[in-house]
Amino acid sequence: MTVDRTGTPLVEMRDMSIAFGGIRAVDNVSIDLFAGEVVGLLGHNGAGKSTLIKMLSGAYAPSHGEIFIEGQKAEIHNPRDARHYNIETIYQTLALADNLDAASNLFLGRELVTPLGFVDEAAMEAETRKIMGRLNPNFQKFKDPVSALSGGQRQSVAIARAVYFNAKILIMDEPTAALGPQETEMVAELVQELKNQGLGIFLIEHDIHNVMKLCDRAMVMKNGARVGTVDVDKVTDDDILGMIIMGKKPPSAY
Amino acid sequence: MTVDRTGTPLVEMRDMSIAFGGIRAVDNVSIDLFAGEVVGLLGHNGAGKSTLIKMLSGAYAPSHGEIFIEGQKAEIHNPRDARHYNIETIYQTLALADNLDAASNLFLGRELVTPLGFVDEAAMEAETRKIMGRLNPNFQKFKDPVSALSGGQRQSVAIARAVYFNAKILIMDEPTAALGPQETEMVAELVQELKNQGLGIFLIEHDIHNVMKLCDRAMVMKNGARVGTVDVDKVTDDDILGMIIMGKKPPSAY
Amino acid sequence: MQSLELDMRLLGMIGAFVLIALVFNFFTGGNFLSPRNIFNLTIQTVSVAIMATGMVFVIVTRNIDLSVGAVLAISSAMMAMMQARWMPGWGVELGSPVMAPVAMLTGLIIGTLIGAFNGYLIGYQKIPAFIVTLGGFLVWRYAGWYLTSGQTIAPLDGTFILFGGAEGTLGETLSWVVGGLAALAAIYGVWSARQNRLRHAFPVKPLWAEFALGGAAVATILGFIATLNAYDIPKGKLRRMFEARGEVVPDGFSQGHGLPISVLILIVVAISMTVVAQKTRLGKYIFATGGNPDAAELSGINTRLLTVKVFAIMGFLCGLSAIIAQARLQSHANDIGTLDELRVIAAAVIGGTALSGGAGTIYGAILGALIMQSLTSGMGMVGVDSPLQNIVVGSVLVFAVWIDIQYRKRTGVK
Amino acid sequence: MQSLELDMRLLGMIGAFVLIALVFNFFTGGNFLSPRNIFNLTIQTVSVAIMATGMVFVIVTRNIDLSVGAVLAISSAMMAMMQARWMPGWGVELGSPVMAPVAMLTGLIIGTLIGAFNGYLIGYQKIPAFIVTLGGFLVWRYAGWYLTSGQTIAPLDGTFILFGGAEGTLGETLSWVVGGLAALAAIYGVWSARQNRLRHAFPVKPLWAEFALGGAAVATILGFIATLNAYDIPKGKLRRMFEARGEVVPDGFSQGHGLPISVLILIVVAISMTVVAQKTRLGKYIFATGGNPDAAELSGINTRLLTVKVFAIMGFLCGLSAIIAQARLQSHANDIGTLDELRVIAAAVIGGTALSGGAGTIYGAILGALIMQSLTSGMGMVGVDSPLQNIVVGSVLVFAVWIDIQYRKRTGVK
Amino acid sequence: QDLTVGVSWSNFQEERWKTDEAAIKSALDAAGATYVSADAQSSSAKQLSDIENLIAQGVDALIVLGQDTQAVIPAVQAAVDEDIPVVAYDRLIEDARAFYLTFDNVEVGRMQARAVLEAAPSGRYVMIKGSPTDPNADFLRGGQQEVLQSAIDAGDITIVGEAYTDGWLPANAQRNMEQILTETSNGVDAVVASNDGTAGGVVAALTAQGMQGIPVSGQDGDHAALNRVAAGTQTVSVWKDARELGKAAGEIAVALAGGTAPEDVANAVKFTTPGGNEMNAVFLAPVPVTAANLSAVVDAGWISQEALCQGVENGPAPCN
Ligand SMILES: Nc1ncnc2c1ncn2[C@@H]1O[C@H](COP(=O)(O)OP(=O)(O)OP(=O)(O)O)[C@@H](O)[C@H]1O
Ligand SMILES: Nc1ncnc2c1ncn2[C@@H]1O[C@H](COP(=O)(O)OP(=O)(O)OP(=O)(O)O)[C@@H](O)[C@H]1O
Ligand SMILES: O[C@@H]1[C@@H](O)[C@H](O)OC[C@H]1O
Ligand SMILES: [Mg+2]
Ligand SMILES: [Mg+2]
Repeated sequence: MTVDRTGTPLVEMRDMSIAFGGIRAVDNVSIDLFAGEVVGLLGHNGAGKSTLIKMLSGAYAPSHGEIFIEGQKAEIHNPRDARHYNIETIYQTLALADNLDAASNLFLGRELVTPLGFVDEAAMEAETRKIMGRLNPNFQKFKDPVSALSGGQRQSVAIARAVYFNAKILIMDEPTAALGPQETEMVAELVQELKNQGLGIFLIEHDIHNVMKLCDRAMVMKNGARVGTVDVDKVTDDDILGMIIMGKKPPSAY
Repeated sequence: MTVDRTGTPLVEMRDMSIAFGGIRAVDNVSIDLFAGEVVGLLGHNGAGKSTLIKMLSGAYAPSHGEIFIEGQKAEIHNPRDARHYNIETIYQTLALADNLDAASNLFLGRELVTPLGFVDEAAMEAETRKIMGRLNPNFQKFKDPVSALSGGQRQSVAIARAVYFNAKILIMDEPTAALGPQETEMVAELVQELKNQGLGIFLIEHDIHNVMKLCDRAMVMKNGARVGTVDVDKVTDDDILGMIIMGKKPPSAY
Repeated sequence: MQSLELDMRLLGMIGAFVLIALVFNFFTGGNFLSPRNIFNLTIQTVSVAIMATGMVFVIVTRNIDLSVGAVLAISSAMMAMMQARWMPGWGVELGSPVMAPVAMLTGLIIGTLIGAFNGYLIGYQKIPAFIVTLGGFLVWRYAGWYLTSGQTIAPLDGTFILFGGAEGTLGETLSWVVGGLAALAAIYGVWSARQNRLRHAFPVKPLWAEFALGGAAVATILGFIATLNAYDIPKGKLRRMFEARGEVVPDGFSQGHGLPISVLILIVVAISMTVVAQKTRLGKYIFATGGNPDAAELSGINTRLLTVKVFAIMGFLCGLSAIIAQARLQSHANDIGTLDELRVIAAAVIGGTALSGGAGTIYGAILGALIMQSLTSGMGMVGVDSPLQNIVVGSVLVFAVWIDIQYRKRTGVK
Repeated sequence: MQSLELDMRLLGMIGAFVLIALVFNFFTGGNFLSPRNIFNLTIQTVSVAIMATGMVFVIVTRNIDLSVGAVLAISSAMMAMMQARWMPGWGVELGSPVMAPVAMLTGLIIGTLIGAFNGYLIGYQKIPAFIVTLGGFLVWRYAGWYLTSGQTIAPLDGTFILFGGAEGTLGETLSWVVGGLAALAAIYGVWSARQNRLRHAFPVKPLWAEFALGGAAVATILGFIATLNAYDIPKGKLRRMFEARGEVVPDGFSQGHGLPISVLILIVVAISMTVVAQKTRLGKYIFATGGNPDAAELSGINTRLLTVKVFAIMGFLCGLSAIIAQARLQSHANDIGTLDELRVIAAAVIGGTALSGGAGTIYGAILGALIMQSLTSGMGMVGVDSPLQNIVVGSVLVFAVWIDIQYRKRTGVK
Repeated sequence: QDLTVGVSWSNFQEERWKTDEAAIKSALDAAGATYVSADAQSSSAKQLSDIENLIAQGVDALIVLGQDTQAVIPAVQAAVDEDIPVVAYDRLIEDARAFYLTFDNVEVGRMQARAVLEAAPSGRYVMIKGSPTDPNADFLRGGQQEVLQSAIDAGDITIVGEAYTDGWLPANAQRNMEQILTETSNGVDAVVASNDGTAGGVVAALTAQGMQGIPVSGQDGDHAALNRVAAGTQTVSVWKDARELGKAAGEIAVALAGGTAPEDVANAVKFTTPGGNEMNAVFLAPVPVTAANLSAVVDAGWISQEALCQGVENGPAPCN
């Protein structure tokens, strides 16, 4: 299935820059994303991938650059603003409240309430059981704080939180880093499904196999700057590795 | 190169068990490790891999079970004891002091000192630059606290800390989860090199390719219990996946 | 035992408390657990306990409030000035039915405003809570001093004084009514929680366990009411009460105190704050922010505004405590609430609130306040030399918490 | 500016301090920055500042110590009893050369032991520091009360009193010698740090920047000495000093105070604690434990023992402060050190120590103590009365920290 | 029968209360009564709880050192409801049902000022007041003003500095004095300090300027202060013989508990309070102790001669 890139992009980030203590972590990077598309963000450790998407999710304020959502200039100053644009994020650090259980984390900021306005714990737990069943069939620790979960279990909770609500734009920062083979496979299927539903997805991923399998396009960054963007089906694994490691652009890149 | 498994094993963990709040996270698991060998620990998320190795590294006290190092019963009650047996660990959570810089974290607990007994910052920084050069060539943030590092950069620091000191037994809990392709490759080479130097290595890893490439044997866990152990060169990827996902032992497993 | 699914943390604390009470009861020849002393203990605990429930929220969000005693003092000063100076100046005299409500409202509003202001400085201006409230500690008490020109203000309005404790109790009959309603509410709570789990087909406790739990709650409530009713109003006071009505005390007449209004207020605060903590979004956000402020912010929680709310609640409760403390003292003195910051924080911490944030319970804080008050009053009753009392209180405090920690270590409860 | 690589955090605080000083100087018609008042300010700050350096370690490891005032009180009580009761009982009279050293040693040992005991309860028994030291707050002051039977103890040994401030100064010549040595040490420090970086071929600052830094340090040191020397010993005191030697003051004779011994002690403490913090393993472990206690433990640091050490240091410094506070008051009174816990913690927090642990500096805490002392003394000089003083001090405190925060926000310094 | 007398202390901060306590205890011992007590740690709220607890213990009479004249009234009420007599000890309680036993604080203030004025009939005065939250501080200050007023009006003396002392803490008094000395360039001729603790801080500040020896007042007869009087660095300590006060309190409490009517207590007089209440009261006479009558405190066994004269040579009698 090919992506229709004729209309306005779902997201367009233009000339984004940000510096920490004088050093440019992201340096004048532009990228766009269409509905029903998965765009991979690649690069060495510290290349600036997470920093770039955090500007879209409202976690960081860019020192320079503009974001357009469906052609409209978007004002994203904090994570609440991002949520209004239906942007959901799986952060690399997961961003879980360690002292709360899976259900509370999943619904954090968007709790289900009873008609009287009280938090409906039972309903939240029931929903959590449903979605976790799809992501991680071995998961049973619904009553424990997430600090008592294994690394992969925690990551499943973070993924569940991002995909449960009806996002239009999904940002996934190394979502399968801590997952087992089966769990990774389930997330891959989920990505495919969400893409078919018309979501736009930014996927940060180090595993070239996964990139080739899941992404339509891939952008490579190096030391904060954009190396180039490629259509994944027009290049080989080694082309992409060459971009990541040596910053060498294959001919089809733009 | 085949491993010599005729003598006493470097590490032997016998009938290890531990429970959290009544639930058995590790249930009667035994495993051994020989010098010059890499043993992979595999299993779904929450299978109990990290918990098992934390008993060896002194982070958790087993409720049952014994550990032998080079045939002698070892008393490991805390991480200091483990260090005395030259056991080094890369924890899944990295265990870095976020407020300190890379050098301070690398040498934490084993600082280099001047003849007067003062901490020798400059010497530590110099050593850190050396080892980081081997693990992560893009790394330059030597003066920042590690909280300002990217996920992969942090992982590199944790790896550097474990391999810098002359370990006999190395425990690596998903060491490359956050690493880029080049960085992952460098760690793979390092593992190979350490193995040749005669270290015994426990490697927790979800990526079957890496397991096949790096490990001599692999033990699979499921819900806290041991499924079986295999010689990696006697099985296929799918055999191992079957063990992880369905708990199905291939004929050669023991 | 397992199937009771009790809060084991609670058990450890109650255990420590019961131990302390029994030891004191032994050394005071039964005086400590007399209805009279239990009555005294509860009214002595109210003011600190009310503020301690608010301090739980403050500490859970990784903040601290050193200004509670000072905010209590200025709220109290405002209320006293209202009653003794300003309202009489506007023609409203002591005893007028509008006096007490207006005075109280003033105190509550002042407390809430100061709290919200603290919260603004902390949440939006990012000044550490320690500094902001240390400043408040210095500013507000002395602002109150200026307001009253350093004088002690009395007398207060008669209705107002009813909120102080012994002067305003519900009497036996009304107390039984309140107790009965509370017992019914407890039973309904247990039942509806069970229904809710059943509806989602979640595992539930065995029925006998539910009955045991509900039974224990009902017994505690009714036993408490019975105890308070068993403490008779002293003769001299009866005489005074009848005289006020122009009557004489009939021979052999006696009457129990019943539930003090101030204690009823504490109970209402405790229940409301527990509901907020466990059943509302605000409560969820408070605990999430305490557990991981960055994660809370990234989850779309407005942690700045949350800080304002938490401190406004704290301020409101200081105002409420001011009403009770002032009514109890039947006057406003400069030093009202002195050292309360320490007592309030200590109550929360003894009750298991972690200064590192993210964990704490309302009932724990109230139990903490009760333990501290029991220690001080109990020591006094045992008849130890006064300076020595402090030494013993300090030691027993550490010891009680140690017991609790040992208990939790043994039973593996966190 | 960039190439100076200055600690920008320090700049913000110094800025706030200078601002406060200039405002006071204006309102006191130049009195505030007179040599005399600068001398006063420094000796008034010493006792709290010494303890504040220890509190930095305590707070950095995510603990708190509410007992410092009480520990100071019992150390002081022991030292006073030594001088006034016990040693005379053993035949050692006031004025004997062994009296002061023995008394001081006693105070230091008691402080250290109590601190270590606190650390044991916190580190090994896992009782929260807040509870342990709240207990200590109640216990130790009253233990001291028992020791002295509640009496104020005076007079003290003459040598002992030299440690209080104005009574014991180095005089002009010796002060210049100390200042000169300090200046040389500063220059050596800058030079050797540069050499060390050059040896490892790390980037270094431009030479002019090194000169500027070294020059500023030398100017500050010598300027401070010059100021203290410029404050002449008052005539009456000169007369007394000469009389003690059986001489008469020559006509027109005048002499500067120079560096007080107590301030010298503070400087030595400040340097030692800074070295511990930055250059020793202990210091590294303190900060690592504060940053992530689990990581520190997993890295093989014995965090329990570390807690004992940190609190023992705190206790030792309380003992040291007790010497200076008692010598300054020239007597031991029950209430010595009252409220010091608040001042000491406040000094550390104003100085940038984070209550959440892991961050803090020694010089910051000393600056914090100096800012607080300047506020109170300055207010007194301007002639504001105590209740209003508290209000202004509270407000300015919050304001000063706000300025610092704004400055850091603007300059992007953490 | 077995009488129990409860004593509620406001705090134990000043040295004197220890002596008061011992005196009350021995008076009660002599009468075969039991002593129980509580320390309110300077909190009027805690004092109220303390008194409730003492009543719950079944005391027969109460002696109350009030932290606050008004705030203890509910406690008096509670006692009266139980028919328990209350002795207002040292500090006034604005309630006609209490029995008032004290040294008059305004008079103490007068004595302090009188002694200083005698030593320095003219010059620049500094007033070091007590804690702003202790009403006694203003009573003392009022008494001092009464005595100084005419000299102020005549222009003989000027007040060049005045400061409250937070919490009566000597360290605060010392700092305030230092600031005033700096502010006035040592232009101070006499200091009226409100108690011996604050006087100690003042003298330490004066000593640093070589100005020790100028007139300084105090009260309480603290041993350290009497030693300063002997050494000539303090002019007067108004001595409120706490042993007398304590003894009287014990005896009066026992008498009242035994049914003696308040009017019938020995030496009882009627006293009208500033608040307009008529109380039964016993007043003891404070004694200003100066160099001239130092021997009195030794003769009375208040302090030993060695303690009084420690470090003093060629002082006034008995230190010569
Ligand atoms: N401190 C703890 N308290 C309670 N339960 C825990 C704790 N640590 C681990 N567990 C539980 O023990 C089980 C095993 O966890 P462990 O971390 O060993 O899994 P793992 O095999 O390493 O998984 P992953 O691949 O996700 O890292 C999990 O169910 C986890 O929830
Ligand atoms: N909060 C921060 N403060 C200072 N520097 C930061 C901060 N966050 C990131 N950086 C720096 O910015 C650069 C980019 O970091 P970023 O996390 O975006 O890398 P990344 O591409 O996501 O790497 P990884 O693959 O390791 O996750 C790094 O050099 C990092 O050290
Ligand atoms: O005796 C004094 C007492 O009257 C006052 O209230 O408090 C201070 C004491 O010194
Ligand atoms: Mg990243
Ligand atoms: Mg794991």
